[in-house]
Amino acid sequence: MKNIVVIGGGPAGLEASAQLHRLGYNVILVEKSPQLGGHLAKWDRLFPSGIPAKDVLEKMVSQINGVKYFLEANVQSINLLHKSYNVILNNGITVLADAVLFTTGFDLFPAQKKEEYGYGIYEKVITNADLENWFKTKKDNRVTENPKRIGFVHCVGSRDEKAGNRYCSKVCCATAVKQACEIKQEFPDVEVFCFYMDLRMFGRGYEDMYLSAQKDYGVRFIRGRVSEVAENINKELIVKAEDTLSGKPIKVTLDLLVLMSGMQNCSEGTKVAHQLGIANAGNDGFFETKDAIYSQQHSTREGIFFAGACTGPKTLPDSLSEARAAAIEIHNYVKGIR
Amino acid sequence: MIYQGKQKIWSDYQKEIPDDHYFYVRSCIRQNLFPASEKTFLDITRNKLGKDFFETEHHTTCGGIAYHCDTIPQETSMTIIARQFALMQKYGYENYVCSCITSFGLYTETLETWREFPELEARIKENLWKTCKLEFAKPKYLAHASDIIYKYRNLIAAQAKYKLINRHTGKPLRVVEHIGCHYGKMFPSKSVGGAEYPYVLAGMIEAWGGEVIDYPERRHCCGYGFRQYHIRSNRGYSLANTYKKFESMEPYKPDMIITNCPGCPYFLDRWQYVISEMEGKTYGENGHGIPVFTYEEVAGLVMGYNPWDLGLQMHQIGPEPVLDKIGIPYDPQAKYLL
Amino acid sequence: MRERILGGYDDFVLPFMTGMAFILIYLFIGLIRIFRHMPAQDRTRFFKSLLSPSIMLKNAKDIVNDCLLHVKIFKRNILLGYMHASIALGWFMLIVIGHIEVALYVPQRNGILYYPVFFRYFVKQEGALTLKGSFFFFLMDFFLLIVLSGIGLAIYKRFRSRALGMRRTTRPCLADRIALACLWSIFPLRLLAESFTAGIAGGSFLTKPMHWLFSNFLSNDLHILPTWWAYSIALGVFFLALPFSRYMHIPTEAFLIMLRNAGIKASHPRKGFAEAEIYSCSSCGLCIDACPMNVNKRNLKYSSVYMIRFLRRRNEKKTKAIADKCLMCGKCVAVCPVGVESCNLKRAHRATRYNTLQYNYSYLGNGSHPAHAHADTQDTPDILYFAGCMTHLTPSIIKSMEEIFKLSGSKYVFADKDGGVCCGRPLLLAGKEDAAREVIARNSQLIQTSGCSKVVLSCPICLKVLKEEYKLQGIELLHHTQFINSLIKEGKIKVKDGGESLVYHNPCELGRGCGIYKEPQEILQQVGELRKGEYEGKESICCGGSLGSLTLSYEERGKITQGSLNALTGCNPHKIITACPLCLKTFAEKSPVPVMDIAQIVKENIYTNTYETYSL
Amino acid sequence: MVKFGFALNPSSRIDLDKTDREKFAQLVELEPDVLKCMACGSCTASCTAGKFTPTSVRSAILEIQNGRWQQALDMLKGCLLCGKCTMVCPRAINTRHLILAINEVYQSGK
Repeated sequence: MKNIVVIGGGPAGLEASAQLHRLGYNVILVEKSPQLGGHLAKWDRLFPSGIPAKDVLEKMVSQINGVKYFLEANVQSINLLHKSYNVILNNGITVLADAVLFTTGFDLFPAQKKEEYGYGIYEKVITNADLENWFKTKKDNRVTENPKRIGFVHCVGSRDEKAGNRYCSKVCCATAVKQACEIKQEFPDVEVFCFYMDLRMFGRGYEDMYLSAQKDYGVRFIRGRVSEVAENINKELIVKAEDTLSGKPIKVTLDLLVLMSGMQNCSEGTKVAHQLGIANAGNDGFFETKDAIYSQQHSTREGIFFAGACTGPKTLPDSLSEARAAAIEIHNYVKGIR
Repeated sequence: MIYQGKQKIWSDYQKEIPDDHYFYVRSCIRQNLFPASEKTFLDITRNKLGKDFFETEHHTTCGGIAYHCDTIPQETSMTIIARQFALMQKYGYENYVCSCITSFGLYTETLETWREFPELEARIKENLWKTCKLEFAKPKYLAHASDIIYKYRNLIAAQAKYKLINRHTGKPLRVVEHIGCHYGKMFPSKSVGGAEYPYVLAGMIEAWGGEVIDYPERRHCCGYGFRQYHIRSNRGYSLANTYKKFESMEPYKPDMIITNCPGCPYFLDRWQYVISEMEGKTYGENGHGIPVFTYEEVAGLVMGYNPWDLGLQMHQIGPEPVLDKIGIPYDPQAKYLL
Repeated sequence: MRERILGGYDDFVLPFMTGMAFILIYLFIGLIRIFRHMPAQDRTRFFKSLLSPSIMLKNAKDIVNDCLLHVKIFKRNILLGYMHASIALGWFMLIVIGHIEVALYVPQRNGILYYPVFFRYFVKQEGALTLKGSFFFFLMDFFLLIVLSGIGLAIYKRFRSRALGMRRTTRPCLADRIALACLWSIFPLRLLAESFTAGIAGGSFLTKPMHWLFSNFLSNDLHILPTWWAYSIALGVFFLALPFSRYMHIPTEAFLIMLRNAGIKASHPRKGFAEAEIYSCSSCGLCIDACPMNVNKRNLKYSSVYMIRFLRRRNEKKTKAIADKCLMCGKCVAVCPVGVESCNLKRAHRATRYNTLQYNYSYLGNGSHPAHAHADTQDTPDILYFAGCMTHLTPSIIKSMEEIFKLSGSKYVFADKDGGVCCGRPLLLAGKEDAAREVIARNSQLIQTSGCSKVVLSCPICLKVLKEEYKLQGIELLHHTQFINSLIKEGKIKVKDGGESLVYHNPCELGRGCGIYKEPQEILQQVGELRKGEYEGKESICCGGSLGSLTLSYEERGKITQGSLNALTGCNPHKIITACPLCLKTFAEKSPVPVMDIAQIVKENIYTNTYETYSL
Repeated sequence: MVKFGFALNPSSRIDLDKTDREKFAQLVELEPDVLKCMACGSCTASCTAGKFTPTSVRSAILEIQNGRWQQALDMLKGCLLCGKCTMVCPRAINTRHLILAINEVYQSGK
């Protein structure tokens, strides 16, 4: 039986493992954290229709029966032996893999790097992930009862050369609009402001979500990036931006500011990729695929495959499609089908 | 405000400051506006702390004001600067320290520009040779005088006679720190603590017993802005900026303001008078303004210098309330006796 | 025939007299109110009209046609027409003949209000039946029968309105129900009373046999007085309920006709002329079926009849909602049997709210205007082409018109080539009358000083306001359908049959608005096979794009458009042809078949060179 | 008072804390379409009056949202209600009624 190592137990890793297992391979799934699901496990609901993340994850996990997976496991070393890869995990397990699939996903941009937004300094500044966690658990001292005004800053750590990420993280606009609506559901009287540069509502149903945020929830969209955040004596946040549509500086006092942290390539995954010399051929930090259109699942090395956000920001359905595509590509590779 | 968050950022922006042997250059305008500050700096560093700070009467302006007023081109100011560096080299120094923030900004800008465009540096070399028959070497280390006082803050605290503590209440004085724009905003990595939450003055205040106030418009310019002030018809704009800062700090009821720039203490001090004339509004106690100091003046005060020797009688806003709070004795009769 | 009751009085007349006195006083006060609230010039105009024989003749004709014969309703549905005409004419004749009888037989009772009404009670037949007597007996019974047949139909209609050509009708209010009950019972009661009295007062083919029938099992004389009481009460209550019911139109309609014929229009949504209109509305509900908004059933409550009902009840909130929602397509006005110009009421109502909103059109006089390009020179073209704002969103119309001008050799100047200025009609429709006047004044001057003798317009919205409000001296105003038609007739352009089947959508502003129906038909018959849509001519329905409505949402408009398209495409045409840029743009979004302006289809089917002309 | 020859410059900054939410709510009730604008500018581009004046529904909506209703009213003064903006609006905003409603709610400091 052929061995396939899948690195990363997020949605792409789970889906690819399930598919490969069904194709008859011996799949070894390596996950660094104590639970499966990656970022999905920390999310509450999913855009555009608000499906609970839990339902999606449960469905995925239920599909991987028979897959060997190791939690809290890291790839300690990986190197080529003849035509297969010798993968040594930190828990002492060694696998001779016929193919390796990177589904290492993404790290959220560390919002404290945008110092001017004061994440970690001002009490009422949180990130999209923090807000999701609050939606899930309703536990976060920073989210207080009856807020008057709440702001969302799009593109935090995206489209920002100074932050090191010039690219668009793709999902934050839709996430911001989703969260803006959800926060209105929680606090109907709150005034919600979204500070955006462009609204990238590219997917099916996203534009409707945007319209609904305006029409049904009265969310105010301000075209302009927040330039700085300060705290006043009442611990409220004073946010400055330009309303670029009127060409005027704008100021608003908020009770909560949510930073839409973007995606950057997973640092753990990058370390492993370094050993293979396939990390970061592109200047955006994401793994370089064999080509940009036709061979999205192939790395530049034989037998190493990619799926999901490790090759650039992706939505959940994108990642799942890639996972399925990767499973087929690996199958073809192992069977010698060209 | 989460103090640990700021500490994290401060730890990211620590610059190495050599301990001794500096070539010191003065500011053009400080000698008129706050004449004892530079004298105090040299007295503290040389005589109280026993350090080597050399200065020569042959140094000139850096050309910063003219450069920022668009009256001389960049090459001219760079050539002036090259001459200063030549003087430093001539007297056998490698560490360069300037009293002025505009100079510090311009020196940094020049060195960074030369690093990016070596051909420009070569041309300046040529210019300097043609004009002055001088050759220069770039300083090994560039500091602002406030970096030096920051470096020695604990040495000063060890010799201090007074603390920034209100002796009537026993509580720390509430101190607003104002950093000159050109200190860290252009090149955050060249500053102590970065551009967003600079630590250079905050460190002094903490070391000397005061409490730093972080108010919403802390980052804002003092209002000088070179041509905004120099042209009378623009002065309303200069004033409006200062006004905005005071409106923002008002609720915090600060006891004093410390600055590290030639222009800032002047404008924060004198514009308070103008605002009180125009708007009938004052921001200090009992209808007075908030006293404004340079960091050298404050260092001198805590070390027990006679306030009038520090030139505090030159301030528009009388320093007496602060002296009373700290408990520094002074002879009111001697204030204007030189 | 001679008086039976000495003194000519009985207590049972009291209910009738009370009602009668009430209604007469009410009407008198109402009349004073209407005159008082009317602008002075309208009042003068009305009194002057009473001196004009031609207007008086028209008044008489209209009153007979509308109030008695109900010709308009006959045209819509014969049964419905008969129902109205039988009751109105029959009742009227009963009153007239009653008076004649009084004058002939008991002239000493002339002028007593109740006497003709209860004539049969007060007189008795003496001696043999004369020919004259039997003639009147017959007439009375005949008209009573006519009325009763009408009442019968009315009762039938209450349960099956569809049989009388009405799909939807209004819900009657309490006063309506009371008045209706009275109305239904008045004539059967009269029949009963007269039948019971027929033994004494005589009767004819209806009352005599009834008398005979009753005498078999009832002692008729005992029932005489109670039935006359009941008859009188029914009449009295009817009159008392009248001002609060829809039947108020019976006394007011004739007055409205006279006001209208005098040329008066509503200048206030509730007072003066409007009040006459409001009370003349019979709440028949014909406008409900007519309203194009009602493709969406939710909108039934926005029909004109409800607007008038809420105006009458002074319900400001609901009136406002209806006034702002209306498309102003004018179809309700076209079908209204009373001729209530409800669109004007809505406009007047909008004016009470929007006329005071600020505006500043000082910019309109700025800059040179293409209309004046030739004004000083000898070669001033005859024709000023005014495309209109909306036409600039449908450049195909402009291109076609330019081509037609060129091919027909017409010299013209394009007034709003670079965008131009609005005609002012949208402002008028929104009730911003003062603002509209300013725009109209500025535009009028522009057109007047251009030196052109003809203005050709592509937008019927502009045409209507130019015709009605601009007062352009010696300048002929033509819609491009009229212009093209004249070109064809004069042989300046020749068109061919393109072989396609076409259906014509009649734009509201062109048809009902400007009365232009014939020309588009004539043109289209020459360029293709013209088929009939579901609604033709005056009955055509709005495309949904109308500028008239202020509050109708896009979704609601979409349903109207769809309904209108369904009605047009029932005949399976290749193309829908219209003659208004707004209709064109509105239809084009949703139509399953291509939609074109009439100018486009003409341009497509024009002979462009002589060779082609001769080759056929 | 001392004559300085200059005066405090007024701020051009928009303070969203000071917008009148109640009035805006009134406007939303009269014409909820005001919420639907996505600032594409089609209305401004096609505006008949806009050729001569700064009339712009898009900008007026923005000014209202920013609490600067006087500017919005000024901007709409030249409007002829011709309805072209309604025809071209991709979000199907009832611009004509919106303009009337803005005037109704905000005019004469009501």
